[in-house]
Amino acid sequence: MATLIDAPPPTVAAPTSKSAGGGLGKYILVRFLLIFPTIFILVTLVFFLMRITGDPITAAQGGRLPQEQIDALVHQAGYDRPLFIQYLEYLGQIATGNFGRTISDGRPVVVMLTKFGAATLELAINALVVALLIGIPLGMFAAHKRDKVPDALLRFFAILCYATPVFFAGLLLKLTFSVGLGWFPVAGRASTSTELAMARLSAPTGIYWLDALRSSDLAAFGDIVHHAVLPAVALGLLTAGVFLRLVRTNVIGTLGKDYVEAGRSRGVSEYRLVTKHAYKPALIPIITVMGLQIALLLGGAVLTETTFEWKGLGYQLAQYLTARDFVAVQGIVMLLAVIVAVTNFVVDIAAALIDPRVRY
Amino acid sequence: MSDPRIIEASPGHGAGKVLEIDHLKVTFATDGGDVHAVKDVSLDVRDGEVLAIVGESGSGKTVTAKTILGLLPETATSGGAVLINGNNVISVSAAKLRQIRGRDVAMVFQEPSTALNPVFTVGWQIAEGIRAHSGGPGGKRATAKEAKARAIEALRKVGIPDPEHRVNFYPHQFSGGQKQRVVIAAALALNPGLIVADEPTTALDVTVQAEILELLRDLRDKYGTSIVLITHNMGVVADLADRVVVMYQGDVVEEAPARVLFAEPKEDYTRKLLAAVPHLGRNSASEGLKERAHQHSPVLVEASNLTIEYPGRLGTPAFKAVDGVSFTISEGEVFGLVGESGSGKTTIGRAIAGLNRTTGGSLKVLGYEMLNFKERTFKPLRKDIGFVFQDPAASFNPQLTIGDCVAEPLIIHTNPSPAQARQRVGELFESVHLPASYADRYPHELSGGQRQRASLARALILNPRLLIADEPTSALDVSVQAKVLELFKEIQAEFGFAALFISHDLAVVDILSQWVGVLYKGKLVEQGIGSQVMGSPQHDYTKRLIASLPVPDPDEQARRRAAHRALLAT
Amino acid sequence: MGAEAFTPKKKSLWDRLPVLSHIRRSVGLQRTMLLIGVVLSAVFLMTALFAPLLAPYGFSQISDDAGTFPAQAEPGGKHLWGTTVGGYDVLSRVIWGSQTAVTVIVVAVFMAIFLGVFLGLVSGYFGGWLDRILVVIADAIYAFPTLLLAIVVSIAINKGQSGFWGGILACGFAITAVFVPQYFRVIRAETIRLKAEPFVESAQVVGASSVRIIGRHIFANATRTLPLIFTLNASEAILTLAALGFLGFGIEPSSAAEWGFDLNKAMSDASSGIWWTGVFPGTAIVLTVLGLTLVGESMNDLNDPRLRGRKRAGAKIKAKDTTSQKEVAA
Amino acid sequence: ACTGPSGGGGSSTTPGDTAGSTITYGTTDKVTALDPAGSYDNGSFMVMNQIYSFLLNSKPGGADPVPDLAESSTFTKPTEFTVKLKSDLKWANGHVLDSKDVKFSFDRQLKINDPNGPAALLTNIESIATPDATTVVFTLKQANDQTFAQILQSPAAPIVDDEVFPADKLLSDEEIVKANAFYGQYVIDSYSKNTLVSLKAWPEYKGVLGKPANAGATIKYYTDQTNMKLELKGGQIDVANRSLSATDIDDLKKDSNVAVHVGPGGEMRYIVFNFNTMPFGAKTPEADPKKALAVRQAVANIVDRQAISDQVYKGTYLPMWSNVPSGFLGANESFKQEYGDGSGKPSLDKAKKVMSDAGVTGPVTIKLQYNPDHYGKSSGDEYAMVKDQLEKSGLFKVDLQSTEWVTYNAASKKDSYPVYQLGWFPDFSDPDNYLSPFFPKGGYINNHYSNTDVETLIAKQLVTSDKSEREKTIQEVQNQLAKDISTLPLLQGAQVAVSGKDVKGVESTLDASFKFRLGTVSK
Ligand SMILES: Nc1ncnc2c1ncn2[C@@H]1O[C@H](COP(=O)(O)OP(=O)(O)OP(=O)(O)O)[C@@H](O)[C@H]1O
Ligand SMILES: Nc1ncnc2c1ncn2[C@@H]1O[C@H](COP(=O)(O)OP(=O)(O)OP(=O)(O)O)[C@@H](O)[C@H]1O
Ligand SMILES: [Mg+2]
Ligand SMILES: [Mg+2]
Ligand code: NI
Repeated sequence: MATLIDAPPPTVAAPTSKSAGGGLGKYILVRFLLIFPTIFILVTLVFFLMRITGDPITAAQGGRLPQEQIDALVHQAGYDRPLFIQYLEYLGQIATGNFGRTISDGRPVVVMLTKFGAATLELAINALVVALLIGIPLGMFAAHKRDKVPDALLRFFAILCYATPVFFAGLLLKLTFSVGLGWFPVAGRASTSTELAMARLSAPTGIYWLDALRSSDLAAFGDIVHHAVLPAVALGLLTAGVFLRLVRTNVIGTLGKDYVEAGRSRGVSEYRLVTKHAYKPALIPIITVMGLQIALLLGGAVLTETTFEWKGLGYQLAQYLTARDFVAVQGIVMLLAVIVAVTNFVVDIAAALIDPRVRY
Repeated sequence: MSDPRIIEASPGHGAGKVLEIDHLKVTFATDGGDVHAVKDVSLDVRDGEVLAIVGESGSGKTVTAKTILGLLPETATSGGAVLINGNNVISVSAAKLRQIRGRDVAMVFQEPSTALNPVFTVGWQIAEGIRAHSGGPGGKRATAKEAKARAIEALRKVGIPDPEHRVNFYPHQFSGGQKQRVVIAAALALNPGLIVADEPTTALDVTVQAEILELLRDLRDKYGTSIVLITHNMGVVADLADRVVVMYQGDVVEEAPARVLFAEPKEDYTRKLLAAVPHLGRNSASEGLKERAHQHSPVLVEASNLTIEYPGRLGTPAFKAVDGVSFTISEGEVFGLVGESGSGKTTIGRAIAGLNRTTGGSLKVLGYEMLNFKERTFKPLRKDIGFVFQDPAASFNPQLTIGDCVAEPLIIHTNPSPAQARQRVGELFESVHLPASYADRYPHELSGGQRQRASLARALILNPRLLIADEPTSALDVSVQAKVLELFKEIQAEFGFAALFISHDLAVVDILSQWVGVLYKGKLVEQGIGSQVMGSPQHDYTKRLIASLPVPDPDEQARRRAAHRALLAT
Repeated sequence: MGAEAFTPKKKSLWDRLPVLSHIRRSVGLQRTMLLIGVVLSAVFLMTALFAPLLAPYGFSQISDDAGTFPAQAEPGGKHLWGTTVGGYDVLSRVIWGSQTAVTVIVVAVFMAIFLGVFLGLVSGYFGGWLDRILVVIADAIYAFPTLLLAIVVSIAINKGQSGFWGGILACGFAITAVFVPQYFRVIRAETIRLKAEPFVESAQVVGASSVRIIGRHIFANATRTLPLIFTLNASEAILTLAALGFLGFGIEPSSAAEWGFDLNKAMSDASSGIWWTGVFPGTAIVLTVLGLTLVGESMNDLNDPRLRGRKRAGAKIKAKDTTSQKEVAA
Repeated sequence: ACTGPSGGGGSSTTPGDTAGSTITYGTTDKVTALDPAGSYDNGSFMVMNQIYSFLLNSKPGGADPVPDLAESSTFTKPTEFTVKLKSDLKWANGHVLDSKDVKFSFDRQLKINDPNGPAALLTNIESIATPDATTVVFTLKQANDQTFAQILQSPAAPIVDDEVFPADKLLSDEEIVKANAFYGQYVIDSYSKNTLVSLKAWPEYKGVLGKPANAGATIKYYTDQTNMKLELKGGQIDVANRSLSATDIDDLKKDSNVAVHVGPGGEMRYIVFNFNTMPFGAKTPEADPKKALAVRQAVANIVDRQAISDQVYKGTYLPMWSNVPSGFLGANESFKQEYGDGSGKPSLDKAKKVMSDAGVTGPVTIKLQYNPDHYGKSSGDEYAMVKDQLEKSGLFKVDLQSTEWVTYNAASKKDSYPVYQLGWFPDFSDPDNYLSPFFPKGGYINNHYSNTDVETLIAKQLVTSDKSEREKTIQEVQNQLAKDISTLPLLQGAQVAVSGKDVKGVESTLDASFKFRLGTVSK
C-alpha cells in the first residue's frame, strides 16, 4: 500500500519551464498513453493468475456432479483449451468491446460494472470527503504545531487511523453507533423503501445521493446520507490518517523553504504562512500521493463493503473470485485498473497544472 | 548617475543609527552539545551606510543576519541586544516582531530562486508583505488593489521592465538576476530603513552580480537605505561597502572603513584572509609567457568542432550544451576553462572523461576517438586520466574509508596486494600533505579542504597523464582554496601531468593555467595565454566578464567600475 | 610512510544499529513516540519468540485433560480472555497469532526485499528498455489495490494445501507481490539518484566495472533506508494478512493462529454481546501495527532533516540545503 | 435501529397492493439466474418457487408431490409418465400456458445443458410428447422411476413461457422481469439482482399453493449474516432464513422479540474415505483391506457427533446416524447401532478393540482434509473437534489440512485426499438422492468403494413402487453401508428461520420439501 512511504515521483517527470512550448500537451499525451500498458499488464496478470487456479464450473458444480460430467461441461465451455489461445481470444473480445456475461450469475459484465462501480464510487467519494475534511486541516494544524503536544497527539491519531484495520474500525463504529446508540442504521446504502424508489428510477446514475437529488426526493436523500455516514467514516478514517501525515510532512517541508522564511521576514503571520505560503507549494506532492491513495481506498472498500452491506465492486470481486468467475473478475480488474490509471493521470496533470512552471 | 566617490563620502552620511547590535550571543542546542554560533558581536549601522560583514564559512554571519530579523529557529537562544528603531528584536513580542519585519528591516536572500515561492505570482508575494502591515492610508490594511499598485511601484524601483505586466508573472518567468531584483523589490516594498542582504550575489554569475551590486548602490544613493551586506567575496566588499566587519568563529575580529581595511589590515586573521583572496592579474601562471607553453609536446586531448547535445525530453529538440568547440591540451600543460554558469564547462570535462557522449565533431583523448565511445575499449585508458570533482564531500562514498576510496583506482587497474596499496596511498597522502593516519577515517570525518586533498590523491594514484579538475575549489572557503590551489600547483610541477582546469573564477584560473579558454553559451569565444586573455581580452564577452569581476581593492575596483560603465555604455 | 593499517574503524555497532541510533538522536515528544513504538514492537517480538512459554494452551487446542473447553466462555478462570465459538482459548490464540504475524512478515518482507532490491538496482543502474518495462509493470501493480492483488495471488498460490507453511507461504507470496514494486521503486529511485552522485561517477571515471559499482558503491547507500521501509512494510504486511484472513483467504485456525481470521469469526459474536473474541485479536493488530508504524515513522522523521526534531546539528546545514535544492530541481 | 424518515422497510407498502401487508424476507443466499435452465442453487430456486409453477409440487407441510399445474399424473406404462394439465391457464403476461410450454421447458433444459443449470437431473427423460394441449407424456429410460414425481418439482422443473424464453439459450433476469413471464403466487414488481426483489401477489394464480397470505413480499439480500441478524432485530426485515450463524441463532433465541423456527433439513455433512489412499488403502504400500476397515470403524466409534452439534453448531446441525437423513423414507440409525456405545456416545474401548483385532498397532496417522469456505464458516471448528476427538483416543495422529473450494474439489476427486470432508444438499426430497449419486460406481464422490450388493439394492429401491418394500430395501442399504463405511455421516442440517414475533406462518413452510414459500407468511 505504500501508504506511509512517500511515493517516488511519477515515471514521466512533469515538464519544466525549460522544455519548449507544447511540452505540456506532449506530456499529457504521453502520460495518457501510459494508461494503456498499465491496464494491459494488470489484465494479463489477472487472466493467467485466475486461469491457473481452476475453472468456474468446478467451483459451481463440483459439489454436485461426478467428475466425468464436470469434465464434459468444462470441455463444452472450452476452458480446457491451451491458455494462450484463450488469452488471445479474450484480448480479441476486449478489443471489440465485447466483455461478455458473468459466468456465475449471468449478468452482462458492462451492466454489472456500472451498477457496482457506481456503488463503490459513491462509497469512495464519501470516504474521500471525510478523509479530506479531516486530513487536510488537521495536517496543517499539526505542521503548525510541529513537535508540540497537539502535533504529537495528531500524529498518534493518524497512525492509529492507519493501524486500525478497516473492518475492525467498521465493527467498532457499528457496534457503538448503530447497535449501541442507535444513531445510524446498521448497514446498507439506504432503507428498503428508498432502495425500491431507487430501483424504479428510469435513468439512474447509480450514485444514490445524486439520483435522490436529481429526482428532488429529499426524504430519500436524507435517508441515503444517514446510511452513508458510518461506512464513509470507517473507510475515510483510514485515508484521513494517511492524508494527515502527508499534509503535515509536506507542509513542514515547505515551511523550511527559503520562500517561507522570506514571507516571514516580511511580517506575514504564521497562520498565513502555513495555510498559504507553505500549503500551496506542498499541494503538488500531496496531490500526487493522494492520487495513489485511490488504490488504497478501493482496497479498503472491499473490507468496508462487506461490513456495511454495501454492494459494490470490492465485495463482488471477492465473490467472483471464489466462484472463479474470471469473466467477471477480469471485468472488475479492468475497471479498477482504468479507474486507478485515469485517476493517476488526472492527478498528475492536475499537479502539473497547479505548478505554474508548466504553464505557458 | 553617481560617481565613484562614495567610499570616501559615506562615513559622514548621517548621524542616526538604524541598527545597533550590542554583545550579541547566539547558541544553538544540537545533538553534539551547544554550538556557540555567535559569541560576542557588537556593531552598528548608520543611516544610508553599507556595512559589510565578512568572514569564512561558519563564522556566524548568517546567524547574525537572521537575528536582526528575529528569524532564528527555536533551538537558538540569544543574548545581548539588537536594537532597531529603539525596539530590541530579541525581546519584543511576536506580534511586534511581525510589525518590525518588512517595515523597519527587510531581508534579501542568497538564492533568489528559492526565496521566491514558485506557485504564487511575484506581485502576490510582494503584496503579502504589504498587506501584512497596516501600511495603508490611515493605518488600515492595504486593499488588494493598493497592495498591487505598491508592488508594481517596487518592481519599477528595482528596474524590472514593464512592471504593470510583469507583476502577474510567476518566479520561473524571470532570469536569475531579475529574480534577485524581485526579491529586493519585495524587501523595498515598505521602504524599510535597513536591508539585510545575506550573500545576495553568491548564486549569480559575475556579470549579473555586477548589475545587482549596481542596483544596491543605487538604492542606497537614491533612497538612503542602509544595507548590511553579508558576503565572503572580498571583491564585492571592495565594490560596495563603506565599512567592514570581519568575523571569525562567532566573534568580531576587526572593524574598519573599507579602504582602511584593505589598505592596512590590523589583525593577523584579516591579513591572512586578504592574502588568500585571488586577485586578477597577480600571481598569473602565464606571467611573461609570449607563446603557448608545451606547444611541442605530444597532444593528449584534441577537440575539433566538438558538439555535445543533451537529448530533449519528450520529443523536445535536443539541447546543444557544447557547440563547435576546438582546442588541444598538450602533455604537461594546464588548460584553464572559464565561463559562466551553464556555458558548458562541466560538459566538456565530463566528455573527456567518458562520462558524457559526444554527438558531433571529434574529440580525441589520448588518441581515442570519443565519438564512438565504448566503455570496454576505453577502459584501459582510464588509468591515465584523473578526475577531481567540485564537491569533495559528495565525491567520496560515505560508506568507505578515505583510504579505500583513494586506493580504488589502484585496485581496479593493478590488483595490488593490500600492503602495496597501503604503501602507495601513504605516499600520495604525503604528497598532498595529509597525515597517513587519515586513511582510516570516513569522509565526513575530514574537513572540506582535507577531503579535496584526498580527492586529489585519488586522482593521482595511478600517475595519470591527464587530470580533469572541475571547479575543485569552488566549494571551499577562500583561505582553504588558496591552500588547495597552491598544492595543486606544487603537485602539477612534481608530477607533470596535463590538466584541464575548470572554474568560473577568472582569477583562480589565471593562477594555475598557462593557456585559458573562455566558454560562452557552448562556444569557445576566445583562447590564449592566460595573462593575455585577462589583460587584453579580445572578445566582447571576455571583456564584459573581466570588467564585471570585482577585485579585492576598493580603489582599483572604483576605477574598474568606471571603466565598466563606459564599456556598458558603448 | 603511510604504513598504518586500513582496518576500518567504523562507528561502533551500537551507534550504527538502526533503531538504537535513532533513539539516541531523538528528543522530546519524538523520542516518546519512538519509545512507545519500540516498546510495543518489542512486546510483539517477544511474544512471538516466547509464545510456547507464554501461551497457556496450543493455538488449536480445544480440550485438555479436564475435558473439552467450553464454547464462548466469558473471560476469567481457566480462560483469562475467554474462549471462541470453536472452544479455542482466546489468550492463547492471540499469543500464537504474533508468531504467525512475525513469520509472515519475515517471509514476505524478505522475499520482497531480495527481489525488489535486485530488480531496483539493475533497473535503475542500467536503465534502457528493461528499466522501462519493469517500471511500467511495477507501476501498474503498485497502483492496483493491494488487497485485491493479494487475494488473487493467494488464490493462485494456495492451490495445494494450507497447512502452516502452505498458508504462510500463500500469504507471504501474496504480500510479496504487493511489496516488490514498492521496494523496486524506492531502490530504483535511489539508484538513479546515486548514479549521478559524484562518488559513483568517480568510480566510473576510474574504470570500475558495473558489478563493482553496484556492489560496492550503490548497494550499501541505496539500501540505507531499508530498515525504515521494513518497519513500515511490516505493519502493512500485518494489515494485509489480517485483511486476507478477514476475507477468508488466510490461514485456517487449525494450521495457525491468525488475528484477522479470528476477528472475522468474531464478527457475529460481537453483535451477540460476545466481545472478547473480537476485541483481543483486534487490539493485538492495532497495537502491533501502531508500534511498528511508530518506529518506522519516527525513523523516517529522524532520517529526514526536514522532519527531524528541532534539535539538529549545525554542521549538516550546508548539506541539507543542497539536497533540498536538488529536490526543487527534480 | 434506523431512525430515518423512510426507515422500517418492513411495513412499507408497494404500489398496486390489493389487500394485506407486505412482508420482508432476508437471506444471504444469492440468485444465479431466474432462468431455471441457468441455475441450480438455493438462492435462485427460492425465488423461482414464488414466481413459477411445476407440474407437481408439494403443499406446505410436506414433501409429497401433488398436482400443481397438473390436474393428475400417473405412470401409464412403466416407462411412461402422463400428466394432465389444468385447462385455461394463462401466464401473467396473458400468454397461454399449455402442454407446449411444458415440453418446451424440459427440452430446453436438456438442450441448453448450462454449466450452472440442473439438466443433469433430467437424465432419465427419453422423450416428451404432447398429444393435446393439456396432456404431456414423458417417456423414461428407466421404468418405474420412483423419484420422477419428485424430479418434477425439483429445480430442473419450473415451467416457463415458450413465447418468452428462447429454446437454446438463457434469458437474462431483466428480460424475464420485463416480459412478466410468471405463473406463481407472485409476480416480480421490481428487481434489483441480489439486492432487493419486490414481489406482489398475483390474483390469477390457480396452483396448489393458493392465494398468498400477504399482499406482497420483498426479498432483501445480505452479504453478511450479522447484518441480517441486526436488521431482523431492528425490525427492518420480518423473516431471516439461510443462513444465520449458530452464534446468531443462539443469540436470537434469547431475544423475546423474535421467534426461531426450526424445520427438518436435508443437508448433510460427512467424511469420505478414499479406499485407495486412506491408511492401509488399496494403493498404499501397506495395503490391507481389513486394517483399512478397522481404521474406518475405529473412527466411527470415536467420533462424538453430539459434542460437535452442541459445541460448534449449537443445535443448528444435528447428529446424523445413517447415510439417509432422518425424516426420509426408510431412514434408520444404522451407525448408532453399529458403533459407539449404542446410544450415540462414542466408545473408545470398541475402537481399540477393532484396531487390535485387525492387528493395527501404534497410532495411525490420518491426513484429514476439510474445506473452509464451501460448507459454512464453522467447518474449521468442526474439524478441529474431529481431530481433537481422534487424537485423544491415542489411536490416531491427525494431520489436518484445509484447501480452498475449487482446488479442494478437483483434488478430492483425483485421489489427493485420503480422508476428507464433504457435504450434500438434496436436489429433491427422496432418499434415493442420498444413495444413487454416491455409492454406485462412477458416482459423484469417486472414492473407489465398490460393493455389488449395495449397488443392486440401490437400483432395486429406485424402481420399487411398493412403499413398504422400498422402505425395507433402503434400510438394508443403510445397514450394509454402515458396515462398509464408504462415507461416515456426521451431521444433518435443520432449516432455521427467524421471524419477528408478530409474523405468522413461517413454521408451515419449513417442511421436507425445503422450499420456502413466502405465501404462507403474514403479519
Ligand atoms: N540552526 C542551527 N542549529 C545549529 N547550529 C547552527 C544553526 N545555524 C547555524 N549554526 C551554526 O552556527 C555557526 C555559524 O553559522 P552561519 O550560518 O552564521 O555561518 P556563515 O558565516 O553564514 O557561513 P557561510 O559563509 O557558510 O554562510 C556555524 O557553526 C553553524 O554550524
Ligand atoms: N544531463 C543534462 N541534460 C540536459 N541538459 C543538461 C544536462 N547537464 C547539463 N545540461 C545543460 O547544458 C548546459 C551546460 O551545462 P554545464 O553543466 O556544462 O555548465 P557549466 O558551464 O559547467 O555550468 P556551472 O558553472 O553552473 O557548473 C547547461 O545549459 C545545462 O542546463
Ligand atoms: Mg551564511
Ligand atoms: Mg559545472
Ligand atoms: Ni501501499
